[in-house]
Amino acid sequence: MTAALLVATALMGLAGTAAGAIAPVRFRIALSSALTIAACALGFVVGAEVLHSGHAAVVHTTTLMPLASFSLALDRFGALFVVITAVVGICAMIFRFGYDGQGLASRTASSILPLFVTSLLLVPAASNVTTFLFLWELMAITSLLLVLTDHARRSEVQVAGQWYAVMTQLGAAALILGLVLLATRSGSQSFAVIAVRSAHLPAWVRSTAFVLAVVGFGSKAGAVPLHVWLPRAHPEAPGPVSALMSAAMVNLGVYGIVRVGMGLLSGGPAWWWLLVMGLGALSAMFGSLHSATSKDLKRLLAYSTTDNVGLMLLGVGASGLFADTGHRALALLALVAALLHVVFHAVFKGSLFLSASSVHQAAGSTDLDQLGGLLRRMPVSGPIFLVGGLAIAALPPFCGFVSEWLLLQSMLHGLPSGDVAIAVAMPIGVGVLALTGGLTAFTFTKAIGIGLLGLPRTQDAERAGEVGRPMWIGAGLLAVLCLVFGVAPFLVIPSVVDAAGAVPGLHLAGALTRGWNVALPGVPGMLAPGLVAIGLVGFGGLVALGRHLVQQRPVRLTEAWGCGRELQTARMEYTATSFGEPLTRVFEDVLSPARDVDVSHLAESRYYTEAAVIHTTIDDAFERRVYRPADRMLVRWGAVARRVPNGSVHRYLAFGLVALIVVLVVLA
Amino acid sequence: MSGSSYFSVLTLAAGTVLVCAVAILWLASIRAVISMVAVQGASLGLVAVVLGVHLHDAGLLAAAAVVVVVKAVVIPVLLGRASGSDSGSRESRPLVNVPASLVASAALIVLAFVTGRGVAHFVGTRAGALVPIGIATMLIGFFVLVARRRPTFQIVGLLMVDNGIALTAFLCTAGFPFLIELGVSFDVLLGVVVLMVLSQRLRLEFGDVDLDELQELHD
Amino acid sequence: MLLMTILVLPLLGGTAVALGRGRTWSAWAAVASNGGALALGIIAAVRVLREGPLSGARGTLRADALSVFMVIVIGAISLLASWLGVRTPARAPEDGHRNPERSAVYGVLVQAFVGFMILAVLAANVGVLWVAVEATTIVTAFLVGFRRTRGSLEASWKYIVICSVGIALAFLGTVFVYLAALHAGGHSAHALDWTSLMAHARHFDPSLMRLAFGLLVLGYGTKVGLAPMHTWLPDAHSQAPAPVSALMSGVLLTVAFYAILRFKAVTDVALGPGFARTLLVIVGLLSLALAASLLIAQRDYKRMLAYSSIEHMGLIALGAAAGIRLAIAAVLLHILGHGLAKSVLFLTSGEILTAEGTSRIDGVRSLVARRPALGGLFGVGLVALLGLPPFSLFTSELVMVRAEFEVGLGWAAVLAMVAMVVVFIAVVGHARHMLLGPAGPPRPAGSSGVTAPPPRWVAAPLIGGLVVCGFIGVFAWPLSGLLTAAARVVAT
Amino acid sequence: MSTGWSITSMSAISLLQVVLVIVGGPLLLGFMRKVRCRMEGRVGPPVHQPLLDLRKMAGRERTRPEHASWVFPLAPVVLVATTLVVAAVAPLLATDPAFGWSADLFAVVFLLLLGSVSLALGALDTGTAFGGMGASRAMTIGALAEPALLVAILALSVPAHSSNLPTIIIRSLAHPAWLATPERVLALVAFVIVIVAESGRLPVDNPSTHLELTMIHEAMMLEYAGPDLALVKLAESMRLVVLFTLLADLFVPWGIATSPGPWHLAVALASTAGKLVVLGAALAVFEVTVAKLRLFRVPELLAGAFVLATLAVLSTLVVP
Repeated sequence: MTAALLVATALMGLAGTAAGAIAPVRFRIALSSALTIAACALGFVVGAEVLHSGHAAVVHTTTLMPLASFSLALDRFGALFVVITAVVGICAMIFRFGYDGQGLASRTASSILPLFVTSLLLVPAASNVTTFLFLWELMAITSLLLVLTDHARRSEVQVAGQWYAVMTQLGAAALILGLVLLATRSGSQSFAVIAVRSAHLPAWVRSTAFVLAVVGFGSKAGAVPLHVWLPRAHPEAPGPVSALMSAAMVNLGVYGIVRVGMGLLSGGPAWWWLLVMGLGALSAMFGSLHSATSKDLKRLLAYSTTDNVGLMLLGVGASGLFADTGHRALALLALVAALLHVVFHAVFKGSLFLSASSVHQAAGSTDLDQLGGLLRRMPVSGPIFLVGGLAIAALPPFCGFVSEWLLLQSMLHGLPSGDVAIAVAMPIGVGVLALTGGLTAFTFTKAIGIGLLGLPRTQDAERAGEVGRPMWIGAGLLAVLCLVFGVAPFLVIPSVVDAAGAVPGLHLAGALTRGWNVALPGVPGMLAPGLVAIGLVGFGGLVALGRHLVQQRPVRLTEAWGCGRELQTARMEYTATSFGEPLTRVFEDVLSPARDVDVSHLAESRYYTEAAVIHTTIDDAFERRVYRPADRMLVRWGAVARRVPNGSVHRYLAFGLVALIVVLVVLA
Repeated sequence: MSGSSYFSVLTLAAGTVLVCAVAILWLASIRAVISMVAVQGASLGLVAVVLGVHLHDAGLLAAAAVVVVVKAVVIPVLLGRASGSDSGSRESRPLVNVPASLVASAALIVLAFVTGRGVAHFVGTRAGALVPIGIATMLIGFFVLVARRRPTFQIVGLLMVDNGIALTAFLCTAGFPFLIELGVSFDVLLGVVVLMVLSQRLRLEFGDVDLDELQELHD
Repeated sequence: MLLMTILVLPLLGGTAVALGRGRTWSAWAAVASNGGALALGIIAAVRVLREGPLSGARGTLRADALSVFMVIVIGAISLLASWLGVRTPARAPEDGHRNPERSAVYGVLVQAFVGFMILAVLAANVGVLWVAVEATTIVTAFLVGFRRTRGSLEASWKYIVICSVGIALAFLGTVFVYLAALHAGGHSAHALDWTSLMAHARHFDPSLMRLAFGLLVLGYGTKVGLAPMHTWLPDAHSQAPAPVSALMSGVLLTVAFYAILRFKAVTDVALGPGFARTLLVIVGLLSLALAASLLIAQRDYKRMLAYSSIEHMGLIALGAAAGIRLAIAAVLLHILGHGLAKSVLFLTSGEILTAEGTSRIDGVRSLVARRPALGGLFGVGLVALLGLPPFSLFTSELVMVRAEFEVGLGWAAVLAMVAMVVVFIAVVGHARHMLLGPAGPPRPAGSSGVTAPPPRWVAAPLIGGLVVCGFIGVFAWPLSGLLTAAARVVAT
Repeated sequence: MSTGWSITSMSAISLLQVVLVIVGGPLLLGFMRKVRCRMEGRVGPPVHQPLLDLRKMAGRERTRPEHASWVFPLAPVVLVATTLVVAAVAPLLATDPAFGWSADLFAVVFLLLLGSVSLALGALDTGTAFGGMGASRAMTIGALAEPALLVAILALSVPAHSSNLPTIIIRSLAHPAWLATPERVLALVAFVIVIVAESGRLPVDNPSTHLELTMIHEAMMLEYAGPDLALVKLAESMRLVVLFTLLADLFVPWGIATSPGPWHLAVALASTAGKLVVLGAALAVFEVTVAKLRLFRVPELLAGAFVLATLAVLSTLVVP
């Protein structure tokens, strides 16, 4: 039954592709989106059913994949990811009905988008190496093509596409090597068989495979230092695509690390997981710092994706570390926290990216310094972004709060275990979590405050209006989920526990929810997000009522006072750059910002300044220190190599003569 | 033919092939080189004839006839005609000058004798002992290809490689089945013809060229 | 009879061209004859799978699964190339208008080229194989120089000199194999038949076989485009008319590799698998390293495609080095996939060259926006060539890596992967400049003539080629039986 | 949870705590101002002056900058509400107020952060340069204070195996020896620094300044008037009380009511008042003696707090 539905999901997605390719222009978007939504809905049903029943959906055929076989087996763990993708996919596709920007309406994009969604849906179901890599690479190439959709209008898109292509191929190469090594050493391509036999493999094989998998999946997840493509590609992709990439695709990187590290290899030594935690910590700090200092809305969101992936990896690493030291319940707790963060991240990042695209469409820019005052002009999309921003900043009563709390709890409870690695790793983990938490609050205060509040900074922003209904419905659904999951996390936590329980060797004695509340088994006290929400609304209502009662005169609209400025204009407003300036200064050594000051003088005297413009640009340190030098080395090598074949037939023949002499000398 | 006279004739013929090769390396005038090619082809034919007579192999005799016709007559004539207009021209500035070329050819001959010993030993016949001569001719031909600039010299170098290999083949295996031998000779002939046509075309379109001026195509 | 027909059909097409003096209908007749060869190849494949090897022309021709597979590859790609070639002669720059005589020469040569390639793979005898491969050199030399520009003459000269030397070395190798076969008791008339070679290979002298195989790899490797004798390849491929480049890159290289594959089987029986493996790994890695290095700073898109061929030949050599059945099946799939993708790319690049008037990478900009059909085809072709799904090169590369790991060549696979990543980086960089960007104002009128999109009948076979390439990458059924059967012929 | 608490008594405690915080906050501020004035040799306004100020402000007209959205008027409400939620559920007077089981230290931190964010958003909504400046600085300091705070909490939670506030307090009452452990002392210092920073006191921020370029908190409330301003000011003082009380209860828990009954509560009320007076006086004295730090020295202070808190965590592991 579920197997048939899984096949139907794939076929529906392919039908969407076909529709995008051949349907007449008038129906193209509607038809391909509708079919994609149907595919997502089917995927949702399969995933939910598998999560509920625990029976894997298995499809196996040798008709596909020459010289190998095509095989899907969706277990509970994978099903969670399918469900996430399905939800994000549905919302993104609804959004797309109203979205007309960035060339997403073209025939190419319309046919590739359903294929991308389908591959996203199927990757977690793949159950042999060839199938997995096929779907994985299909996902990579389709997403690459979608990133490039708008190449004709903006050159940044090309650059972004190139970075993405290269980084994803680096990752894919590592992944291919790692998985193939594992498969050949275990004598089977099937994940199930590998999982059984991998325990008997030599340690170096296991470790090599794991490290390669971490590199491969890490690059897809956008973990530092493999993240460089992400802050370029995610912003340049059309809205629904960037939402899918940030909210669904990066998840699969986390999926892969867990699948390989805990599933296929059934866990490993502490250093594996310290590596994962290290990557996570680095990603979280680096990502949150850059997102705090970015001034482009979508770039900010992209860096924040790196940040959140870092948190997920912290959880995953902690889980592996606990499992290695025999703390299975804690391991499950940490994994649940990580997976819950995956779910919630999908929800809030999806709504943020979609509503950021709404902003883009309405105000013509995503540069925060070109926006402002949009909350009043976009009465629905504005609040959607606001909700997403509060959720990602882990503020109650929204969902990010719950997963961060669980993550903190898992680290807190791991501390007394007496293991040195844990004792060192956990406080650092908490510190990182806390720092990124604070920075995220900073970031989204900036994003909301500069982008949506205050005065519009440009005429385009001034004229912005609410976007079409499908767009805010798509983004709004996710925003509603932010609130629902934040108030009633018991709706998702049991499913996430089930999903995490599918990873071998982890189990939890007792449930993680008690009524509406989140509680750890055997630990007093719990988190009552519902209660917090009620308290906030109740007290807030009372306060507002009280304010109304003591002062019933209507609110007077005034010119802002601003310590006595006569006229408030947008030019006086704080910009995103200035908002981030204190932080940039604090972390100057890490960010090493470049400042350019352009001063133009009055014609009459150069002692009087006409205008001064300060540009602050912050490069990615890894890009500058690692990737660009590597690229330069490659180019230099290419230039050297180019000189060897100089076009002379004599030289070419001399190569042959030398080769012949070598053959004669060595072989005769 | 008695055993010893058979062998001395064979040695003489094979030796002539090699000597022609060295001579080609020495000479600069294209006309002289073409006549050396003819001599070399004839010697090669002689090797085949001697072997054919010795082994009573009619196929080998027929092959010998083909070789003589193609390599000693047709190709030199064609070469001569093709380079008629510049038959007086010389390889004036070889990439490797004549003394160095001769030293190199000595080294190549030594190399051939060292590396060919195994094959010669394996063949086991007295003719087989001459296999290194064939390999040496081939190597020198290859060297001509590398070291000489004129188009005609490259054609000649190619022919020498071919003659060396053919000599080796005769000495090792008493030749291939006749049909294949025919095909091989025909291919060689065609190849040379194509090269000559090309060199003519080059001359027509771009005037008198040295091959190392052809460096327009590179990365 | 069937084999004879397959062999003769393209030549009939050539005759038609000659009789029709290169008129359009005769060019289409040649296309049809190549299509017929493909169809008959498929029929032969079905029969071979059902009845075992076929033979024809009194034992001169012999077709086992490997041969018919190669016939199918040749048929498919010659169909594509001759289809697009229908209007090639008219495009020779110095003519301007259709020159019937030259059209006829062109058509006849192409058909002869195809015929010799079919002869090479159907030949029962090693000597005939050699003659056929050498003949392709001669025939294509004219085709490479067909445009009569300085560049094309230069390329053609290099091509014929280097390949003739190389193929001569292969002949020396063949002589040594013959010598070994005679000493092992083969009868001189049939000692060079594949069947006889395989049967007696166990008794071949090992040291002689080592030398012979070394020379064969060096010699046939020249035609394959394996380092260090690959040097003719970029020049010839970039100068030949597009359909000829497509044929050369798509099949000629792999027909030569077919010879290496056959001799490898013989060598493996005589020496065990280690020797041939070592040799092929060396040349394979060398070719990969070279292609990767020279692609980085490449400035000409046709040369870029040519170096990519060298890269793929290196991959194939590595796959063949692994040698197990899985690996050989993957190698064969790769041969077909690469042939399709590369010929489509060369044909498309020919169209681009005609439209843009330059083959320099920096002379072509914003192709997707300005010429969606050409840009799209080129882009999708590159995606296929870079080994991304759903195209079959992905599957075959993956399987080759698997096989390499299985026989302990994992280290080579790792190095190959590094080279492939470099190639990817380089090609993506070049492709980005060519394909992406704004349409901008139309170019000044002087730069090139044609601006109209290619007609449907030109685009259709190109799209078809890519679709087939994708199809065989996803679906197993039409090919996997043939692939395994063919792999069984040369793999232990 | 210990038994013997009835729903009514728990609710009563919560209510009492809320009232204490609402009334105590302004009084604490007034007291501190008095102490400062005395030390500076001035008489100063009466202790209940802040309450009078609030009443006066409540009677004024509400204004709103014309460009502002609904975020501007909502911000003070959220700010106060978050503080009230904390006041209601946190064990300030007794270990078991209503819903005390939900009083998680991490949750408290995130709730207070919500309040800070909403105030910052309200400030940004005005569109003035000062609003942006204040919000930027406050959020920078908040972002840097958070790691120190959370790690300090971790240090306190580890021995108790829980981050639940009542549990921590009850367990430390049961093990008085914990209180003098090095990690407590270290965590205490970190806590104090963070509280000073978060509540905008010297040396991080000067609550009485209106010197344009040094303002942080004051800059954010520039545009508020009337009852809105009253709410913001009230919330500020309430947060100070809540934080002080929590600090006192976590580090010196004696006096907190562990069982129901008016007597216990009376003792708790008195002891809490005493602790607040001591803390308030100490802070006031401290404020008189130090000068405000440059803004860009503040991170150093907070980094120091973070290091102390980390040391605290590590020492929980070293000292069993």
